Amino acid sequence: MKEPVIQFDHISMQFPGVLANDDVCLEIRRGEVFALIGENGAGKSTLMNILYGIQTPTAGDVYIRGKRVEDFNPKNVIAQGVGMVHQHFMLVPSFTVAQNIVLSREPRRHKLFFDEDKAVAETKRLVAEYGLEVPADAAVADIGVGLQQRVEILKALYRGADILILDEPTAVLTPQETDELFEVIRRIVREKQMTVIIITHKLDEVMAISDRVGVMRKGKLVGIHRTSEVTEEMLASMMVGRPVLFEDLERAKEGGEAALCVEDLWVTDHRGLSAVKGISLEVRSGEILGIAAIEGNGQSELIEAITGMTGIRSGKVRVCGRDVTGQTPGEVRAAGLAHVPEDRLATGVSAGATVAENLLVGKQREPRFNRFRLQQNTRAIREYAQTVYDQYDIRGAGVGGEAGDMSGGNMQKLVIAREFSFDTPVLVIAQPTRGVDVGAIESIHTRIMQKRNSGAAILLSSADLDEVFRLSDRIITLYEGEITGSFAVGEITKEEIGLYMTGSRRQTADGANGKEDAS
Amino acid sequence: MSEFEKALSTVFSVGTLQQMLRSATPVALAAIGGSMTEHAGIMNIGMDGMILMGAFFAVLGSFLAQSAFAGVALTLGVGLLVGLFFGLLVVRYRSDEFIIGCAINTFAVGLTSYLSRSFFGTAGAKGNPALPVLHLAFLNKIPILGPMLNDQSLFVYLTWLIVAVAWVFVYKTPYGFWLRASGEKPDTLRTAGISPTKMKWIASVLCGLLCALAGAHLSLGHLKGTFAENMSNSRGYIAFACVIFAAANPAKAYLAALMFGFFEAIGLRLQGYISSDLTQIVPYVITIVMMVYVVVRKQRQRKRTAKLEGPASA
Amino acid sequence: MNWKRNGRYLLSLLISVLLAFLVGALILGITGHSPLKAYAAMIEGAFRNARNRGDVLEYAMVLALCGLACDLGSRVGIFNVGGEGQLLLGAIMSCQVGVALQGQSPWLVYPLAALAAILTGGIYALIPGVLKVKVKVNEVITTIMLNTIAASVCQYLAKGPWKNANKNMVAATSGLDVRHWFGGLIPGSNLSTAIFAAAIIAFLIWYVMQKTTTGFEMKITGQNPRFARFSGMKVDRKIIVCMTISGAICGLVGMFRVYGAVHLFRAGVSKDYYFEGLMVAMIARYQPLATILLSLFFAVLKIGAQGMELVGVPNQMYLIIQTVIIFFMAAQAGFLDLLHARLQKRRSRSKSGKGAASHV
Amino acid sequence: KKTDKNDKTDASGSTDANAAKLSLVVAGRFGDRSFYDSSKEGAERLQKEGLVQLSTIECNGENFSAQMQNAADKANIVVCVGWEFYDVATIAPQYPNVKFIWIDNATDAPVANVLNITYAQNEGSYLAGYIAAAMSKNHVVGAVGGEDSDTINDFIVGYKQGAAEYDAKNGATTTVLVNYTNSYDDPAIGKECAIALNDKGADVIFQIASAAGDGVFDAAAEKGFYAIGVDSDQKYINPDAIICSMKKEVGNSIYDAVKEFVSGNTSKLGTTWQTTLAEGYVGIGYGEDGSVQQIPDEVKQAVEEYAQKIGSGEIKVETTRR
Ligand SMILES: Nc1ncnc2c1ncn2[C@@H]1O[C@H](COP(=O)(O)OP(=O)(O)OP(=O)(O)O)[C@@H](O)[C@H]1O
Ligand SMILES: Nc1ncnc2c1ncn2[C@@H]1O[C@H](COP(=O)(O)OP(=O)(O)OP(=O)(O)O)[C@@H](O)[C@H]1O
Ligand SMILES: [Mg+2]
Ligand SMILES: [Mg+2]
Repeated sequence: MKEPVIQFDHISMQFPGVLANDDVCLEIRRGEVFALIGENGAGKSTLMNILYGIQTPTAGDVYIRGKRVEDFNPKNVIAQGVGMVHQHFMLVPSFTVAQNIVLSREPRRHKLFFDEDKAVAETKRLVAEYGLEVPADAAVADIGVGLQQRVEILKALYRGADILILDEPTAVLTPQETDELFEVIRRIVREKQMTVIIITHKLDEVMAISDRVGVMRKGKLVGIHRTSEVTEEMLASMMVGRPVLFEDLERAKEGGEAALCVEDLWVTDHRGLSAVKGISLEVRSGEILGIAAIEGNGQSELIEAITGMTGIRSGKVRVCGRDVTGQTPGEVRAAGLAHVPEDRLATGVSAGATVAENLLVGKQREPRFNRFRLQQNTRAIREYAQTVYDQYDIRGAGVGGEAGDMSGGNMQKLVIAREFSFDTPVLVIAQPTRGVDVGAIESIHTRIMQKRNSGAAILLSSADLDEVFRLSDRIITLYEGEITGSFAVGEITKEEIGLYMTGSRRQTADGANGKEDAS
Repeated sequence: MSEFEKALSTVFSVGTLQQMLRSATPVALAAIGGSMTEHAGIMNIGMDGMILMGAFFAVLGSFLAQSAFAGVALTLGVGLLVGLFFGLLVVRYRSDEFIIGCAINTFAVGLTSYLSRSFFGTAGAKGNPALPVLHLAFLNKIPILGPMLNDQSLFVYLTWLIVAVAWVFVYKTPYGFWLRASGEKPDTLRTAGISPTKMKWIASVLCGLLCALAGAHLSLGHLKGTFAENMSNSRGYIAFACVIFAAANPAKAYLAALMFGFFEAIGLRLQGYISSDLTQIVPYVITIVMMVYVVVRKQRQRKRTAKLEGPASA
Repeated sequence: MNWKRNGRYLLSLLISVLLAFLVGALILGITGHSPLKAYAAMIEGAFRNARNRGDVLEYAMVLALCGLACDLGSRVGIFNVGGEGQLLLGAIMSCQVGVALQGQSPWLVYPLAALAAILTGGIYALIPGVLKVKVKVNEVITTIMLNTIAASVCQYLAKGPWKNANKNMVAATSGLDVRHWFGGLIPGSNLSTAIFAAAIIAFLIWYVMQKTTTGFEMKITGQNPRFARFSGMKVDRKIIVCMTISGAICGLVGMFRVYGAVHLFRAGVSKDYYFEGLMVAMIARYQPLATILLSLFFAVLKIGAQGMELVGVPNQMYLIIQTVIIFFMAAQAGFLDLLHARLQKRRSRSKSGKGAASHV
Repeated sequence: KKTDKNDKTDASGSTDANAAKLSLVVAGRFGDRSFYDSSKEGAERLQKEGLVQLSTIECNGENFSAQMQNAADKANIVVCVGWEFYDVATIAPQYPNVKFIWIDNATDAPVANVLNITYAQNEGSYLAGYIAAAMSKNHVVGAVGGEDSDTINDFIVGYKQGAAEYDAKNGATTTVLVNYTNSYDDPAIGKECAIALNDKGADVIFQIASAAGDGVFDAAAEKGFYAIGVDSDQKYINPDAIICSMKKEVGNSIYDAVKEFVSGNTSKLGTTWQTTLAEGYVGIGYGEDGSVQQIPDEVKQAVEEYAQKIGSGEIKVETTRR
């Protein structure tokens, strides 16, 4: 057995009201790929943040190569060769790739000035050495998420890391990109003798990449196993603490008539570039149309344009036969559409308002919540909110608590509860289960399917391909703002669809499959 | 010469340009300070008060030690304290920067009038040792530019240096990168092992120092050791507008300040033709117009890009 | 939960006030005044006679309305810093209506003057409102600039075209017909029947903001405009409407000052009163009720400061104490959080620290 | 002191010299080194001589009536300095035992216990204008006013007339230029105004801008032109640049008026005292004895003659007021 490079010795981390890490003891060995899994909020990121020196544990010690960490501070830890790619990228959007990579260890001229040329040269050297291609001069704001992640990894390598922590690195990648990433991981472990700790929610990835796997539940490390000795099912039940059965969802009758129509839609992004280029689609009632696309290929803009959140350059949108092109979200909603937004915190809730108020929004003008059509009927509101709260099994400080204090998964449930409660014929759902744990995913999926079965037309966009495959009746792929393919579920595999998502294959206009794109 | 030509020639003269430089200097100094806080993600509305305090303590130091440089030293010391105080409240205690800014403005009026009564007996002071004016004989040989640049207070020249240093600092040194990162994405900096809070502190202190200099320029550089209550006369707000206008770029902020100085000078020279109450509003109107213009231009650019790659060309 | 939060707020307010007075005492002491005597004079200055008490009420009215106007804007996420200009313009326009209708029935003059005040104040607030919503220009800067512009224009009018014919009035417009003055409630004081109108306005603002569905929508809009738009509210319109109403209220304050206290327009109709109201609103965390109560407190301070002047303390002391209270108020939340976090950390560290030690 | 109280309630109103309480209320604030400071100086002289107990109130541009009443509540004599105190006409009758002095303005109708004191600033400015024109080499003179208002313009019309008189007498053509600072607080802008005038050729500049006017002196010293001070004799501020001052002896007039009151002579109450050149409350000051003098004696002599002509009514100086 190789020597341990990292030791967690009875680590506990107490946040106000939350024990995020509870007496964790763990050793990571040199040259291994260690996977850390667990439900949302299990404490994985916290444990890694402690290792990286961002947080000081309330109890316990960390040893790096046998040396106790005295002062928890990223600077010290970086100096000892630890690098971390965070769940939420830590890049400055307005800086270039090279500037981001060298941040905090800038090459200098005359000791004082930033040496731009050297920064670019260093970047190119790293690119050559690790085979992670990035444009050194581009602003980070202008490159895609996949590239951003490479920048993050290069940043850690630039700082001389030989222990690399990757916190949910694959959440935003296509299968192909994931494969490439894993290839890189294997290579650095093999050739550079690096140690990698990877956090992920995807159990197949754990199986694919890791040597050992640790499972966390509610702050505790409940098990460490050799990956070769476990199965995905075992890991899933270890995580949740009970068996998780993803039963096949029941699918009622076929779709009805088109409830949501989009014709030749063009949308401009904030820089004035076209994000959506002439997309046409139809969603029939009782049908789920899934969008499979890598982040940044126009799916967000498409959804925002349909729901009225951004303007439209040209084209048409019809909801239940009503032309809502270029109308406000309120008008689009009035036509019969509800919307679960991709970014719940920015768009889906008011963090400062109470849970009850968040559930009320959209219905606040209904007579039952008003007295004399003027004053709020607080009792009726509370009673209504409580009913929905219980019905959707939301958990938190109750309907009187502030929405911002809720956990991510429960916040998502709140958004879904509100939007589903409008009972609209059309639903547009983006990232329904991002950052939500296995148990909650199950219940959200069931509810979406219920909606479909009761006749709603659903447009679904998700970064999680499994989810798209599991829920959709039909799938379209988007690449650079254009539809590259349209399939019925079962017509195509996950591996194949990746080719359409990366634009390396596209269907011809009449929908014939599988042609290599000539142009 | 027709009346109109006469008006034109008085309005656009070397004097106009000289005044532009002089009037721009305190505004520019404060605006550079404001650029620092702006980059660090702090909206600093309290510069007017900082300038006022700067002006007062400069005169006080000059009065007590009978030396203008002692005045500058004292006011820099106080500027440091004010910056630290601002940092304490805004950075450490995370108070609303707008509240603190407003309160600093009011506090400065109260404090400086109160103290000036205690030290000088009345609400003002004058005739204290002031900073020297630089006269370079050779400069006058260059037409227009020469006389415009010559015979200015030391701080006018110092400001150029500060603008250059600030610009290099922000855009060409690692520290500038850290400063900007601390405002744009503090977590990035934190995970890189550098404390964004520290950068914010530094920005606050720099702003305090530069506003103090702006005040010192008013009272010791531009004027001859004179302090009057409220003498900052909203220059801090103008500086704030310059910061926003320049997107916190120190060089552009200086240009914005020059523009303000230019319109102030023109306003003064137009007084013979238009009521002085109305000429006074010229710089303020221009500021609003320019701010609208900047935004509208950006939007138009966006539309133009969109048109270029519209459906037809795709 | 609300009680706990309010209790904490009140406590910290109280502590801040006490600390501020302590700081004030320190400064007074250093500069050779007796703090006790000064503060006694302050109390006396505010309450000595009916006239002083009336002035306190009148000033509280001004602060409260200005503060509420600010609350109204911030509730939907727009910061009206331009109230001073709106107030001045409202004052001069309503005054001019009164002057033009000299001799007419007050029942004709009042509505028209109020209309003029509301319109000018409102329109003057509409400009930055529209610029913010439609062009995305920072409203803080535009309103600050617009303040200066309004003040200059008013000065121009008061000294020029609308100047009082009486040569004694150097920079003032013509005066109002005495029959048009709001009834004075206390002889010699500024307090007038305007306070009843102000009370009604204040009640309405409180009611709309705290109790109605409109108020609820305003709150959501202010907290997260994107979310508000997402959920179907007309965000832009709400922001513009609230800003306009905020300006209209400021305009009305101007009218109240003219018809209730000054009876003509001159610069002293307001002297950054809106900024004081704004600071009150900020300390009150934009809560209408707290804004009203704090207005009373600051009015006592301000009118009391006039009393301090009589014992030789420059009334700048008022500005100092006022801002020191604000500093303490603004800092205490962060300070307490920091303290709390540190204490908790220390507690849990010492608790679990033993466990870890025994293991090693 | 018990006696104070007794005296105050004494219906006869006879004033005990030791007990007279004087309250000086100014519309702006002290520190301008001219108008308000001059009034304070006069009041302090009274206090020093034991004639009154002095308290001062600065209104800072607001609450004039309230402050006037606050003063009247506690004092026997209230001196209000500034046009803003026009409410004295309605307030004074409510304090029949208090004597009011209103400085720089006059009630429309006489009020029994108010003495108005006005100053013939236009007449003094006439002399200043004459001097300016006489001292100008470029035949361009300037004035920097605090704001474009009647009070300030009253100085300016006199100033212009005086310059014109010099022209008429000496066959010169002098241009008079005016700039307004629009702020009484900002010396920097005062300085800019003066420099702007100087750029147009003005080499003698009259400041009428309170604290902002300080900047005019700075400009004069720096650019090498002459300045004329206002209200008090400001020569001491910069004897080389300030050639003279148009004195408006607010302090002296207050001193004299109050002294009369205290000595029991209240005959002036209920009238307007228009102080003039002839009485010496308005005039030209050349600084303390022994200070540098730039103005030649013959000019001074001419000024003396004009002062007499104005005093005798032979020359009528224009005014923007009454
Ligand atoms: N700074 C913080 N302050 C308070 N509580 C925190 C903080 N950071 C994390 N927590 C809490 O600690 C717990 C563990 O969080 P952590 O981020 O480690 O979970 P995780 O396992 O990484 O979850 P996910 O899969 O969602 O990333 C959660 O309950 C979280 O709310
Ligand atoms: N920054 C924070 N400060 C204080 N409390 C927090 C913070 N972040 C999260 N919490 C609290 O920690 C709890 C867990 O939060 P977290 O988002 O990690 O939940 P979770 O376990 O991931 O839940 P879910 O699976 O539903 O996403 C919540 O109740 C929340 O109130
Ligand atoms: Mg979570
Ligand atoms: Mg995590």
